[in-house]
Amino acid sequence: MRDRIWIVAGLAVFVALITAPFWRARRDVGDLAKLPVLTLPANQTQCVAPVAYMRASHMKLLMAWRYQVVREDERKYVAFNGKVYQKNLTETCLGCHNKEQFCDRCHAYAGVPSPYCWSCHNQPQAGASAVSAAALQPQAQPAPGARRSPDRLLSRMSGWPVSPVPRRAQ
Amino acid sequence: MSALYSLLAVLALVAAGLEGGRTGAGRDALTLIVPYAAFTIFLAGFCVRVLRWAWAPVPFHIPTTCGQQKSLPWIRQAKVDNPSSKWGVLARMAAEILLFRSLFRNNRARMAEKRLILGESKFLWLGALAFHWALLLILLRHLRLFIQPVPAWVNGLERLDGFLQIGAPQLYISDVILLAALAYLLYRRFRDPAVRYISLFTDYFALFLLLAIAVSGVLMRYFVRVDVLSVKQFALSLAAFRPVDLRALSPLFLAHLLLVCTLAAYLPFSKLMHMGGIFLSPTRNLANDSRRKRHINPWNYPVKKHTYAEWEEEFHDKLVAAGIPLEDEDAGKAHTD
Amino acid sequence: MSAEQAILQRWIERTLKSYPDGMAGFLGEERDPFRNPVGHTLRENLTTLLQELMGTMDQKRVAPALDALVRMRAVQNFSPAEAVRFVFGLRQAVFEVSGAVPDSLATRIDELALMAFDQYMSCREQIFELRAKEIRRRAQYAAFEEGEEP
Amino acid sequence: MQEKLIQIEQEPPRGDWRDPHVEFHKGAMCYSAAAKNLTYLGLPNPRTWQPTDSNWKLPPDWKKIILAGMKERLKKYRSFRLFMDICVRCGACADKCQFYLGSADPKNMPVARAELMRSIYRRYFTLTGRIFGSLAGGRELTEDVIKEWYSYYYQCTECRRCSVYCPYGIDTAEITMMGRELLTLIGCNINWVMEPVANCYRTGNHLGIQPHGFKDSIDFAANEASEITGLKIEAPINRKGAEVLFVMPSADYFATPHYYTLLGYLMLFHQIGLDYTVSAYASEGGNFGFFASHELMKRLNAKIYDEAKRLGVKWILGGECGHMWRVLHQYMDTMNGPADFLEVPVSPFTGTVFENARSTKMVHICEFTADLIHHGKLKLDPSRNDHWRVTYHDSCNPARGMGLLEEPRYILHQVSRRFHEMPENTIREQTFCCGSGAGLGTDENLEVRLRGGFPRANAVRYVKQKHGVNLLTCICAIDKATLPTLLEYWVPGVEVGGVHELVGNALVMTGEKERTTDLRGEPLASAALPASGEMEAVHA
Repeated sequence: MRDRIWIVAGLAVFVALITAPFWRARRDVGDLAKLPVLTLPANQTQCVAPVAYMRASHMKLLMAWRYQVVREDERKYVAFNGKVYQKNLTETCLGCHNKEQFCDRCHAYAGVPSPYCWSCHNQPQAGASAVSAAALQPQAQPAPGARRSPDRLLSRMSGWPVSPVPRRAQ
Repeated sequence: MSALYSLLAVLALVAAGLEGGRTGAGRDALTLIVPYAAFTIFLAGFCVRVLRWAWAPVPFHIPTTCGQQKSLPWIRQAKVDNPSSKWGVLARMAAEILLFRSLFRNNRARMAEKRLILGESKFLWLGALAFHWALLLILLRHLRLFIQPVPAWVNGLERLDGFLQIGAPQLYISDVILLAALAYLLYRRFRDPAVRYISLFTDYFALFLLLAIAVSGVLMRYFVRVDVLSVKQFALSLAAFRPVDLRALSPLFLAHLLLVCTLAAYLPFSKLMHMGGIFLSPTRNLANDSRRKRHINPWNYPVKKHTYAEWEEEFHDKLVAAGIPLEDEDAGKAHTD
Repeated sequence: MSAEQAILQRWIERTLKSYPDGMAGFLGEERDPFRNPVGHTLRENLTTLLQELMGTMDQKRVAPALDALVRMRAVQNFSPAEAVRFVFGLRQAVFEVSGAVPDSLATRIDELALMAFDQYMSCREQIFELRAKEIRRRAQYAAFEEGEEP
Repeated sequence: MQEKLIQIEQEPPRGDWRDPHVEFHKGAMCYSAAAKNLTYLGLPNPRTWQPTDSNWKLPPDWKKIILAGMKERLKKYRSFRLFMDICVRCGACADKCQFYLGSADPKNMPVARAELMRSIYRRYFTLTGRIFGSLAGGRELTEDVIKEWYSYYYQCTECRRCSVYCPYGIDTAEITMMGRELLTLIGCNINWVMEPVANCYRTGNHLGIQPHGFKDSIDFAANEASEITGLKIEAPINRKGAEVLFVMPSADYFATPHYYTLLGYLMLFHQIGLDYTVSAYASEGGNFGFFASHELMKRLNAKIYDEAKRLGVKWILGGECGHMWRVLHQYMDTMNGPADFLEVPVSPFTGTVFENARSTKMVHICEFTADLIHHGKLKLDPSRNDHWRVTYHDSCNPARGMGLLEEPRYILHQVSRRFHEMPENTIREQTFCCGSGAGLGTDENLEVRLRGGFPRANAVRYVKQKHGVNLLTCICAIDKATLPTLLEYWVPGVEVGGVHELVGNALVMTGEKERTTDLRGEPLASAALPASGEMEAVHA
């Protein structure tokens, strides 16, 4: 009989822990809808791949670049729209994007702090100047015509065309 | 048969999740109705189940003792396996819940030819322990999606989990362990004829469901990337009861979500309630002190007895003939023969 | 694996098959003699029997091994035929491995089967005796209960 | 053609366990309880029937009775409801049950035994079971299910070995007890349980020995102890005002080899001069009511406290008995306490306060004797036990329901010079059951007992071959009653005895004559056993 109080207390703690995100979310309700405000490059309108792909999978692109540069000495990247870039985090990416004002904000929001890119790479001093700031909003799905990948299953599961993961710049 | 049915049931859920988001109504159902309903059922069902156990009394003091009792001061007591105090019980329960002590007892590692032999039964302990710890770690890691800003300890867990620094996104060891352990538990259920004999629909269903959840999660993280920002925004908005329709949520994510919701809603009706039940098990959570302290049975009731008076009356002549003292006789005289 | 080992393996497997589905796996795999007394008894004594059948048929080794096996199977809900059938399983095992059963071995197997049957009967008789003994003891209680001297 | 003949195999039926099907084999089942016993106890549905009958003459509303009984018990026992709910069927218990190991019958796996009940629970008491039926693991309650319960709940000795290994501590004994209670509601009992219960209720002991018979037995033992020692040893009965009431299982004063243990007690009590009495009214420590229902257990157990109160003793001492101690340790105080008319037990010779029995006021004889020996109150000559090579069988209930492991071992080490443990995973809390406990120790199911006892016997054979062990000691009356038969079949040449039998042998008593025989009347071991080296047997 006396153990009921312990059981109920234990249950209450459990429920409190489980529902903690709700209480917290209600407290900060105003801020929640706000996605991180990113500083977009002033001088460019298009990244090396479509935005949707870059948001979800930029790390895969970076890993592929690293491998190709370090192992295969492949430095040229031909983007989906035919533009040619250098496979270079410091020059190409950080040439447009600012680490603190771009990378870190999303990373902090998504809980992916400090990937080990930064153990080697630095933000160049003359970083991109921030001109336009925009809240990151969900992008509309790319038009079906944009699909390039033959891999339809993957593209259906991910909801957007499987991106031009660069295997080889050619 | 039950294995097949449960596999089909899980596959149907996967299909519903993948395809359900194609229409607006379907997306609403999957992103709004299902999560709230599942969470409500989980919370209410879990509490009802636990309270129902709590309201059934423990009439008798029945710990299973797995070591030496506390008796004479010079005999060494097994304080954890046969606890006599609250602290002992706490230690026993902690060992049971955190390390699966009893399953480990199964585990008698043997040295043979200078090699440690782990038999079949040890893998059950290892598989179960690996699975549960990996699952816990993964659940805690998911908090990064529900809390803003992300607490440092959650980031710490992630770093710990990804310490191998393989690839990007970093490979979580817990993901690998979870999949391996689940695969083993499923394999064991199929392969061991004794376990297969007793396995029910619910046993396979739980395994397939967890496996489907794990696989969809792994796919999303490593292979078919989803937009984590949208997912987090969605999760936070759910938590704040201000759901937003997010078109960027991918079918795979919706499937993952549906599977998780199914698990949550199914849990209170299933054997998975062992997660709460283990705390209440009267063979484990009682101290072995039933001779030192009286345990009270709330429904103790008087029973029909064959009293001494009735007994003496029935055997009166024989008692007298045998010279056994009777109740009203002088006690001192009784011992003469 | 030598032919003899292969034969033994098959003989053990065949004998294990006489146990229910759920049991055979455990009996075959768990090697601890105390956690798995039945499996251990089967393995150990079938090994001895095969060695002797292939060797000198030393009665001092054959009899205890056969006794251990039959004694166990005599209480395991087998019909008499099922209880001693394991002996013939060897014939099949030899046939599978070497394609033919030498006449000398076949004779020995038959002999062993007859011995097993004798042994089975004596075990069953012993069980009945033990039962009778317990019943007698009970009758003594009953007599005592009536007030007689033990 | 020859090929064909040989290929006949016994493939066991691969059925679903949920189709209830039981065949009752003679030699492997227990007979039904005689109507007179049920009538005497006022239990339902007394009638003449046997399990082999196709018609069990159940009451017309048996199904309602069972379901109502289950409902009531689900409310009254957390253990029952919890154990119905949380099993994950991991199978860790399966190979821990000696009945499964010995019989290879999959329904003897503890988990399957519990599923026989759970399937009914799920079908009638859970939402999913009511909706989804067999898909949710439920099944209909039919007469065949009752027959199955009868068969399998009377093939479980409530030894709790499975509970030790279960990750949630699910105790099959609890489920078996519930199963037997439910069967009791519709009159499906076995006689080997109900006859002792009826006897005990009437006369005070399971054997139905009436007071004068009881006195004869005790006097006979006292005389024999006197003859062996040349001292005048007495055993007071129903004496008011003694300090201690001594309660033992009735087998101790009637059956062998229990009887030698009784001689040991009497000699010990005489030597130390214990102020005690035994009772003819509460002349039974064992409690077969435990094997039928909680209520019957309480009805029988009540006598001990009632008698202690009537006789005005200070505390109670209990003899060597297994399930007796489960009841005394875990149930008595709750059921029939508080024993506020008694005092906290204190050994009058060592001054030790038995703190662990502070509330129940009942001390185990092994605790008592170990304390005496530890304080040097006994003079012992262990060489008098040299003709025995001793091993110790932990009886299930003192081991897993109490944790009495070291006390008897301490005593044995002091009274014997040749003590050998059985393998580690067959003793202490992992001990194997004798296969005859919980009311199964009858002759009609001898084959079940022989199977169930095989794992125990296997370990005994090991120490016999390795160390030449020829005496298995234990502290349980059922062990002493049934292990001799078991060992005669599996390991001939090993006897069974009690711990206090060896104490009686080794005890050097003041003024005793020189002993030439042990308590069994066998010559003491000047003709010692061959040295251990010769006995060493080849064992893989």
